[in-house]
Amino acid sequence: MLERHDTDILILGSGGAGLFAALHAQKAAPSAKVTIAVKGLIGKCGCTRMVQGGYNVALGHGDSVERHFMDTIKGGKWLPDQDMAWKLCEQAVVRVRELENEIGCFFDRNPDGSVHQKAFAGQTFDRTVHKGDLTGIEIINRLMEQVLSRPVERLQEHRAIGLIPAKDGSGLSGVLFIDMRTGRFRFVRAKAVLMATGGGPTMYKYHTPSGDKTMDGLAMALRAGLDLRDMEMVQFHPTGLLAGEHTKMTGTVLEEGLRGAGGHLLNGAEQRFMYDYDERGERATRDIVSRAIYAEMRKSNASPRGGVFISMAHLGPEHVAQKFRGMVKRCSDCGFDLAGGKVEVVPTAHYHMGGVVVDPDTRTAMPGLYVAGEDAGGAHGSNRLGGNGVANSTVYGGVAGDVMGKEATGALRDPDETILDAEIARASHPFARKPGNIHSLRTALQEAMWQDAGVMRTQTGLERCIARLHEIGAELMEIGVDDSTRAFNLTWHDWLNLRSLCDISEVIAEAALARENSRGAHYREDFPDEGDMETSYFTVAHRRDGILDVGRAPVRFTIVRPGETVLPDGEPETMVAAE
Amino acid sequence: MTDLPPDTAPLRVSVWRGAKAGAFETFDVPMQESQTVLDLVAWIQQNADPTLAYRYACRVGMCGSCAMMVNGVPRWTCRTHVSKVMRGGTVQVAPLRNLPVIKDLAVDMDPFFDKWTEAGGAFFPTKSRADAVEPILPETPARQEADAAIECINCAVCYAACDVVSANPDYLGPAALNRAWSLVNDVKDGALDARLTAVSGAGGCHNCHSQQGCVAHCPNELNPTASIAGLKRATVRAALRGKS
Amino acid sequence: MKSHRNHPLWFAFALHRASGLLLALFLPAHFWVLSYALNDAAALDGFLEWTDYTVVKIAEFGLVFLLAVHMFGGLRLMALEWLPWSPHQKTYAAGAVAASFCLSTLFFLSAV
Amino acid sequence: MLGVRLYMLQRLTALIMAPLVMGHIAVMIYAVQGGLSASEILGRTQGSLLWAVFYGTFAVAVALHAAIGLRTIIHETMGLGRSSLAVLTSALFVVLAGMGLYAVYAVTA
Ligand SMILES: Cc1cc2nc3c(=O)[nH]c(=O)nc-3n(C[C@H](O)[C@H](O)[C@H](O)COP(=O)(O)OP(=O)(O)OC[C@H]3O[C@@H](n4cnc5c(N)ncnc54)[C@H](O)[C@@H]3O)c2cc1C
Ligand code: HEM
Ligand code: SF4
Ligand code: F3S
Ligand code: FES
Repeated sequence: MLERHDTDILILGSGGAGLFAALHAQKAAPSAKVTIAVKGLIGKCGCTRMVQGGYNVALGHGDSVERHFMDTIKGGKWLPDQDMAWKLCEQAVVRVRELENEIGCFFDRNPDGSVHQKAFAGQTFDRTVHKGDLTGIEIINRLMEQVLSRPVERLQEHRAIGLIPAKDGSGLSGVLFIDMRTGRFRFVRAKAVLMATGGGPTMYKYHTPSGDKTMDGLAMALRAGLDLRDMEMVQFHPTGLLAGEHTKMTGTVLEEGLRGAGGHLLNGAEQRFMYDYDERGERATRDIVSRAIYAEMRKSNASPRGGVFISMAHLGPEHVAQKFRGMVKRCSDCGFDLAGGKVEVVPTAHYHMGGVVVDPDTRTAMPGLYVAGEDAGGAHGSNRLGGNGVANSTVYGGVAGDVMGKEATGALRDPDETILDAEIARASHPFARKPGNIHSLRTALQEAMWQDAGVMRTQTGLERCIARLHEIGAELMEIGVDDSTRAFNLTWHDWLNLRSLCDISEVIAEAALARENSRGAHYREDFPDEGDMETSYFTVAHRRDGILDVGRAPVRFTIVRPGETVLPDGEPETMVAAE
Repeated sequence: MTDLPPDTAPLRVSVWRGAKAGAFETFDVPMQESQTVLDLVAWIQQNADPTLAYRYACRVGMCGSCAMMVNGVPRWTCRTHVSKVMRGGTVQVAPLRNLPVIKDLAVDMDPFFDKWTEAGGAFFPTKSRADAVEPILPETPARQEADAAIECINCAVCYAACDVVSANPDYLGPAALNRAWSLVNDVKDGALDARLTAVSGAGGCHNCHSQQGCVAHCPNELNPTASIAGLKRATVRAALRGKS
Repeated sequence: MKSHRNHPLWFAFALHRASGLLLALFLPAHFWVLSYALNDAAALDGFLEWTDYTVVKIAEFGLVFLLAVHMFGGLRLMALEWLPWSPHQKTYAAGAVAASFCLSTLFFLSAV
Repeated sequence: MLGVRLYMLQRLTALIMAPLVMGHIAVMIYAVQGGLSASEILGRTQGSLLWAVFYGTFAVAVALHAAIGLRTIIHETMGLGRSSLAVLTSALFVVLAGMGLYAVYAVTA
């Protein structure tokens, strides 16, 4: 039943982090065997590919790494790990040049041939590099070509299900997989493993990430006893498409630019409401708009499907159709007229700032295990700036590759066979039960998280949510999966997905309960103020001996303290012209 | 804007089951107002037959992993509204043509990507990360050609639509050649001659008969036929210069 | 059931291939008949007399039609390969077929 | 299975044939009026270097062109390998060109 396989450097995931790690690892250690294992097809899954807006990078002309860094720290409400945030901003410059010059990406140009940059909300400079509104496709396609044309071993449709430590406790031995096409288990030993499975807050009723992302990485890390930080920090995008529960289109992003260009948000009574909440109206930041929409929905001011409307028609349908071609086409493909009519929208879970505690070189507390991209916590603090997500995954994926290339020396570690057997048993659990409807249970989880651990949170809500999560988790253990064939058995994977989501949902809810203030993406109605900046802390969660524990750790202001700046004296606050 | 009344007749969806050998199986799926072909397939797996295999990721037309034959035509299923393809209350869904079937609706896309590489689909750098980003005028003809071909999501819809792919196992196919053409026009790329050789082999661009199924079906409105024609011209020019 | 082939440009391809193939099959026969001229002019005449029969006339009309279809189709194809791409491909394809019809009808009319 | 050379050759022969076909059809339209006869054809062609060159070029071009075309069709429908195709293409060319040139010789000599 169990196939065994060895490699030197093993990478989980083929998003921006995974693909960059593969290229850098191979360059850093040309004689090492590099293997990339992924839940879908290489380059065709994960969220880096779905990046629309673009990539934040300070390319000069008045912008600086310092300014990008200050925006990142302020955007993250002083919670980011400053060394990580600094490295993110500094290395983004190198990474974008690498993407253009070595990987072959082409970012949009100004008429004079220089790279075009625009501003996302929360930035003080026009610094987002992009390729139309399909930036992620350009980045991932080019990276994918480079990886596919090199001798990197590919394990496609291989789902990682367990981090298996060494027998002697010296670190990580390897990773247990299900080869999804055959349904067989495969254990791969490696000297260094990068976890870059991209998190993915898909435990919410409305969510943007791709279907393959279900928090598997963080769930594995949790079982391995690693520390997870900032787990309460789930970013909601204010305008997800609302098209009914039966369609996968629901939750997908209607881009930020629609509001920026002057789109109106209307409640169920077809009235604008954003000015009741913020003087910037629809142009307020993601968190504020998300909360305002949520508040309208709770006031029963909702559209027929329970959201609000976005309306662009007053800008001239032709103009809208031309400026937002992709979005308009996407809406019309599923029957909505974005250019001329109204489209129902709802806040949608977009990004998870929380993740494994790592050092700025992507190392974890477990020797041999490295984490990068959305799976790693720290770089964004309580809120990620639009455009910093893909910068983070590509920068730290590359860093991980360099570091692993150097550190993947010595011998392979022998696995702890007891844990290996236990992980196989865990994954095989549903085959011993009577099949049931997993989908309706996932809907129940998504409903619970959306209601009580979503855009706005309270102690009572979170406690109710946690109780519900325990019930759902227990119910899942009683639902089985048809064992007639394990090959490409999606329902088995639905079960495993839901298991990961339940485990991490609990951590999110517990961490949200532990943070008794409101920072960035985390909003407690019972603790609406942001708390003292000087004594800022972040949450750290782990599960050891079956007990989930959430603690606090003080933020270390290693570069700049609240109220101060690293910008030179006299630098203007912002260099973005108000629209 | 509400969901349809429950008395609406269900859709009859026939779905391919098995691998190369197999048969269609029919399911009744409740009809909804906003429903894509991918939603139909997912509904069947979640509610009617848990063993049905298919593939998707992004669900919004970006990853190109959900393509299938819908009523005999290759399509991205996550962006195909049921009303667009439904006939007399029925829809037929089969795995993508021209690729080996793994199971049910999931195909092995490796041959498609192997050919992408074989066609010289990977950029060859002439500069490094130590250099500044090269200024490139967006309005130059070469850049416009490169851009026109660039927004491919490698969904293999065109690959499934092309009869030369079915007839000639070496044929690199529209998507790979389209990518090669984009690179031929990329002034940053340093492997022009090698790429022109790569697209001139037994399965190269000269085997395209301009059937234009690729153009007719590409969900992103790309024009691989025009790209392939570009390669034909470029390779002929190179051959006349004695460089092939 | 619709098929992936169900678009006018695939039809244009199919027509070009079919006409090319039929022409290639007819060609040896044509050469063979003509070579009678060398040693047996009477036989050639005998053959040419056949051309009075309507069936044969229609067959010949077919041949000229094939030749015209194939030629215009081929010219259309080379235009799209070698001239700047134009979005009017379908119009050209239809035009090529129409032109072939005109030419072969002209031939037919003059033959009867 | 076409490489750049065969591709060029096929397009080149096509371009050469296009005006020849037009000429041939024009002559035919003119000639068939009132029926065809061997003497009429031969009277026009025999001893004419011009017609010999005209139809000679046509015969060689068409042989090349059709051989390459048939090669493609045969490859795509029967999947022959590279070397069998090479033999087949040459054989087709030799037969077609041989018959064609013999016919041209017959009507113009
Ligand atoms: C719709 C959308 C738009 C976005 N737009 C922007 C933007 O404009 N700018 C920006 O900066 N950021 C944006 N982001 C965020 C950005 O995409 C992510 O921050 C970043 O790309 C994450 O990269 P990653 O490599 O960590 O993960 P991903 O790219 O998500 O890749 C994760 C990989 O891990 C694989 N995987 C998952 N589980 C397993 C498992 N168990 N075993 C093996 N493999 C596994 C997945 O299949 C996938 O290949 C957007 C996100 C979304 C969803
Ligand atoms: C008059 C001028 C002609 C022109 C402009 C012409 C043009 C072409 C072109 C461009 C092709 C390539 C098609 C492709 O790659 O899909 C082709 C193919 C072909 N031609 Fe011609 N041709 C002409 C005359 C002829 C004649 C007289 C014959 C036969 C006797 C012929 C037989 C063929 C065959 C068999 C093919 C292969 C068809 C295919 O691959 O689908 N052609 N022709
Ligand atoms: S060219 Fe179009 S159809 Fe072909 S793979 Fe690319 S996006 Fe898909
Ligand atoms: S369908 Fe095929 S034949 Fe050429 S024009 Fe497109 S690649
Ligand atoms: S699921 Fe990604 S393109 Fe359809």
